[in-house]
Amino acid sequence: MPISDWFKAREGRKYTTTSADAPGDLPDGVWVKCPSCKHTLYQGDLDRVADVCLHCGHHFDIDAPRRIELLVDEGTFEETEAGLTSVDPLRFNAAKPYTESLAKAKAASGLPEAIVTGRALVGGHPVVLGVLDFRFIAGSMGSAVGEKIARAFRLAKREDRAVIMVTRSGGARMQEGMLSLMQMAKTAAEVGRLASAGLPYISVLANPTMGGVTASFAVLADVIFAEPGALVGFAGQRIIEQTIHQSLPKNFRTAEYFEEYGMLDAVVPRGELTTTIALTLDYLAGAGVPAAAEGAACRIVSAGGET
Amino acid sequence: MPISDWFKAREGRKYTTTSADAPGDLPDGVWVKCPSCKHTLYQGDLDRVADVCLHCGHHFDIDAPRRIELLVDEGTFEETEAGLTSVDPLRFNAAKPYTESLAKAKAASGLPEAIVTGRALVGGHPVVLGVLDFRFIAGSMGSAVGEKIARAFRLAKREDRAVIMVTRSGGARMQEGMLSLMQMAKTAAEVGRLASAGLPYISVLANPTMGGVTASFAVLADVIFAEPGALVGFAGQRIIEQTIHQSLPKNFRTAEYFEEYGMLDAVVPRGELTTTIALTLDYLAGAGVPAAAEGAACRIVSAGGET
Amino acid sequence: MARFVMEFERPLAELEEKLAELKRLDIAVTPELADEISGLEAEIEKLHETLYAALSPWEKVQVSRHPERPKTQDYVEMLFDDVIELHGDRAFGDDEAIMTALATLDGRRCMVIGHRKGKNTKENIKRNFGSPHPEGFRKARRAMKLAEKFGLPVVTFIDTQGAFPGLEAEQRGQAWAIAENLATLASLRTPVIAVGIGEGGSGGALAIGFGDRLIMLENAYYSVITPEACASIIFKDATRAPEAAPCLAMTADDLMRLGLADEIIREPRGGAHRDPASVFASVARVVGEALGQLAGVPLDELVEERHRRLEAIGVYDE
Amino acid sequence: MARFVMEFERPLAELEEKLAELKRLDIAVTPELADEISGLEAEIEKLHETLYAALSPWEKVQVSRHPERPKTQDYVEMLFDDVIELHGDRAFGDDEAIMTALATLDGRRCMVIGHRKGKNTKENIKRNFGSPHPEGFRKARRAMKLAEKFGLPVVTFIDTQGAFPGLEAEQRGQAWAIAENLATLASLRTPVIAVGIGEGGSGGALAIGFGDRLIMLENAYYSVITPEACASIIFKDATRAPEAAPCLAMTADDLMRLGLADEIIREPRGGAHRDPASVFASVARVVGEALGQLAGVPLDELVEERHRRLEAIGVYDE
Ligand SMILES: [Zn+2]
Ligand SMILES: [Zn+2]
Repeated sequence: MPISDWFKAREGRKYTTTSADAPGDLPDGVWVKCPSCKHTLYQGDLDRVADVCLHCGHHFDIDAPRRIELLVDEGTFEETEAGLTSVDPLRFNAAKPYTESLAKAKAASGLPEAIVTGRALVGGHPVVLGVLDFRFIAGSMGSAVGEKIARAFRLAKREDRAVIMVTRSGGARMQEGMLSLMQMAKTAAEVGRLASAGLPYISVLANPTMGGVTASFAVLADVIFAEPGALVGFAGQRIIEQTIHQSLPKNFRTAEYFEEYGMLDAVVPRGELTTTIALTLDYLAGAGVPAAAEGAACRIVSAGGET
Repeated sequence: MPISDWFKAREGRKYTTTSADAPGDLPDGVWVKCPSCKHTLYQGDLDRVADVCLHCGHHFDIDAPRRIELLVDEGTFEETEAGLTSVDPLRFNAAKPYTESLAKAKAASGLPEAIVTGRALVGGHPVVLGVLDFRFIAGSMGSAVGEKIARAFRLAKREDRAVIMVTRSGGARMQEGMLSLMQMAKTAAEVGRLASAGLPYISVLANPTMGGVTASFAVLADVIFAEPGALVGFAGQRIIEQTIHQSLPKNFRTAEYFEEYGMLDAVVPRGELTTTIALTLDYLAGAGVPAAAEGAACRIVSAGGET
Repeated sequence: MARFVMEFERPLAELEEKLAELKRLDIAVTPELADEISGLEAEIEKLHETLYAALSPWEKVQVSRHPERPKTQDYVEMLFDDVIELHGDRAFGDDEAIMTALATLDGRRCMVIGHRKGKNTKENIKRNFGSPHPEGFRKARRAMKLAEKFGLPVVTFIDTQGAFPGLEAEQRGQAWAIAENLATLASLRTPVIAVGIGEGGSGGALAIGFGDRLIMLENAYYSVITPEACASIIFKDATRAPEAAPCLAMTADDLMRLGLADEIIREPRGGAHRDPASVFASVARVVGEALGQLAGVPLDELVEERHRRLEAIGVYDE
Repeated sequence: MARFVMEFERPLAELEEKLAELKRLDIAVTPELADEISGLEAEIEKLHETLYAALSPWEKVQVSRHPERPKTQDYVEMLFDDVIELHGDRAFGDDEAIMTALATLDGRRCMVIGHRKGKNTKENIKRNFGSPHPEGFRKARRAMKLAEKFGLPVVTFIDTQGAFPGLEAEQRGQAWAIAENLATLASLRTPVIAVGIGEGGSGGALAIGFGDRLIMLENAYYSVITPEACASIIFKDATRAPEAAPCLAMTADDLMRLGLADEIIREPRGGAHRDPASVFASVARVVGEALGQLAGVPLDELVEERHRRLEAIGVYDE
């Protein structure tokens, strides 16, 4: 389904409750339960507050179309490379054939691939936006995702646009083997080329951003934002535990943790994300500095005026 | 005394013993006692092994002229800016007038300033060499030292030479106040300009290299070597102890310590320093790569030959 | 909250206290008491005048360290709009002793970099009293490079006793981090305006503390070494700092005389903390003018001129 | 010292042991014994042939991990002259899991960067079994930038199970360090030749593992994920790695088939450790030729071509 259809379809969509103990006797509308504070929330309310729990601030995971809706100036999104999808170059078949995983992912997400890319305006700034969708094989990066990212960067370079990437991913897509691993190098190369052209790149690390996606284009942005509570990292949690034989700190590798350890520019609540990105673009896309005045002479100024 | 005179004077020089318990009944020649292993050494032997203790490897502190003698291709050193010396811009007089310190330093070292700079060949490579002399107000950097360093870098840039700096210093020279502090920025700027010209810069951190000298040109080199056991750092040892209220590890801030903590390229024994620098210059000054052959085709090579 | 009294203000504070005591007396005002009060008032006024008229270097150091003196974060909050604070060095940590932020002064988009002291003990512990570790300098450097890439002028606020002299700071390359910043600042292809707002302690100050302009608040100091450290070296006694201070040529006036500062912003009598609003207004105006002068200067020329500034620093004989 | 026996060699090792036992028997050789011996010898020879003739991917993984397999430091020592090892990232530490060195191959000045495993337990602990921390990747990056500045071609040796999956490694930005290297390598303005000599585990391998040429030893592997980790994800059972290995297209031959490798260097039967000298000679020759081909290519062209190589990677539908 092209993204434009999706937006139409969305208008009539209904969420079903995510847990069995949702109040059943309430009037029309649907309800969800916050996994963090266990409050029951009306979906209509969540829609108005960018899917953030009104009670505890928990950020619900959201899919690519919803993210786009929240980020871009209304009606400005034009999808690009919508027809680009994965194939099965290795005829991968361990436990489950890759083709089957792909078919399921397409059905579950209604998307042709794990990333949606397109032109848009954000706060009036022309951008190319890419958003990974976790429902599609855990937002993993194979050849198609890598190629769509590469093309997004090249498009931005061609059309003098900033790039915004919102990541939610388990990492490189195992089922395409080395072709997936090399997408890390390929996307990193494109970040470098955009940078050489002096165009801004902002990334948003959403929950979760892991492995080969973190370790390539996601963290190479000029400014990195992350959503509260988002899990971010390279190695898998279980592998780390097995390696170091100790339990990990409670907030290990959350967005807040990495802000403290200097890896991010800021953790930004979803409700402020769009305006923060738009403002950042105002800075990075050049705000038009007034022309130079005459040369300065040394002089002394007092708090009350010149002396 | 110009450095050339110094080399002449040196031929007739005699060292006196540094401790009272040197054997007095030995034949002609002078003896020194190793401060590390307490062995008594014949100065003639020390001369042949670059002033390194034959018994324990202790590196004796050496002055600028001796360092130059050890480093450059024989007879190639031409001093530059020999007439550039310090004045007393602040009329500094706390505890002791700066002018007095300067006069004493000149008398003690026989040098007009705390650094000797000049053109030379090292392993056949044209370089500009700068060597700080600790005897001159602890090798501290004031306006004159900063200016001589800046000119050394500019000379190298003009004449397409590499730069080698050998540092032994307590840091910025207090007695010239902010003028000294600003030499840090001034010398760092010159390192940057040499780098833009693609010319190599090698530094050698000798014992000790501290404060504003470490935190400016000394550690901005393309390749940083250090002598075994050399003390290197920014803050004074006593200030650190007072600040953190704990005693410091035994090898704290030695060359070996900073090699382990990733701050240096290598700790190089003095006896290997000249050849190591010459070889490094061979790499950095361009070794003449053969011209390109035809394009490669994919092919498979076996251990025994092509297949 | 009682006003913090600096050492040199103590005689004045004592008189003021005595006056307050007299005025609190719940008795009829006798002519003798009225005389005493007006005498005290006159004495206070006179002392006020002489005490603050020409502060000595050591007194200025005290003013520069006054706990209520406006700090980097106050300037950011009061002068700038649209602030986005940026965190971290992307390699080791986010040093809160340094603040980096995208910020807008009177419509001009800038990158602000400053030492950040705390306003109370708790904040000061978090921010290490404004003394950065290497990751703080590297955080600043990242901000510089970002500013350069996108043509944002850099405004720095200098206010530190110095780089932190600790074991881990040395281990992680305090000298290396400072040196990298010096080289970066010296050749940064965007305007750099440095403002001394309080303490300017040695290499830790310099690491974000020079550029195309150096603007000094009247009572800010900037020194190769703190007076205490200097005294402890030359007199073997840190308490003799008041004697060392005048030798170091570290006041704003000294820096003007030496040709190192471009402009001094006069403070209200007694120090910036007595009337922060007027200081904010002056800083906004002076920095704004400097930004205006430097905007549009071709970058090659800008950097060439900054190099010439540096080249010219130093007094020697040849 | 007994030769290390890989899992798949066990049947052969058992026969060889039995043969050795028979030969050790201190009795007169009866015709029956002689027959048994020659029968065993024939069996061994046959098994030898079939066993090593076409190693499965999982068997190759075992060969690539053989403790006696030549390592980065062996190649540096045996192939290169005038070696100057460079240490450290100039920010945090000197990670011994990465080796960086100025080194000369047949008169050509190069920068060598390689993962460095140990040759024994003690060395392996020091070098963390060749699994770098972020400071290791940053050390490599410093070497890349130095090479670029002075026009030295870069030769990398890939041999790691992967970036170290530890708490501190993550804390100090493992992903960030790897990503920086990828961007740096992709646009480095000097030739880059990557040689897969053993294990090529995921992002930790890639961080120094691509460039203008990718040369693979026959039994080296290079994979998006180790077969064990893959098996533990898809089968919930790491011991099923032998089943996962062939799915991942990770052998040198696979990489040639996928157009990712440029050249395969055949190893002696049984693996490089059986005759290191011949492998050193081949690697020297192939790397030397690649250096020759790339030397003198204008840098714009070189980087453009490297970008084209990367752009071309991937199979998809549109
Ligand atoms: Zn909640
Ligand atoms: Zn000794």
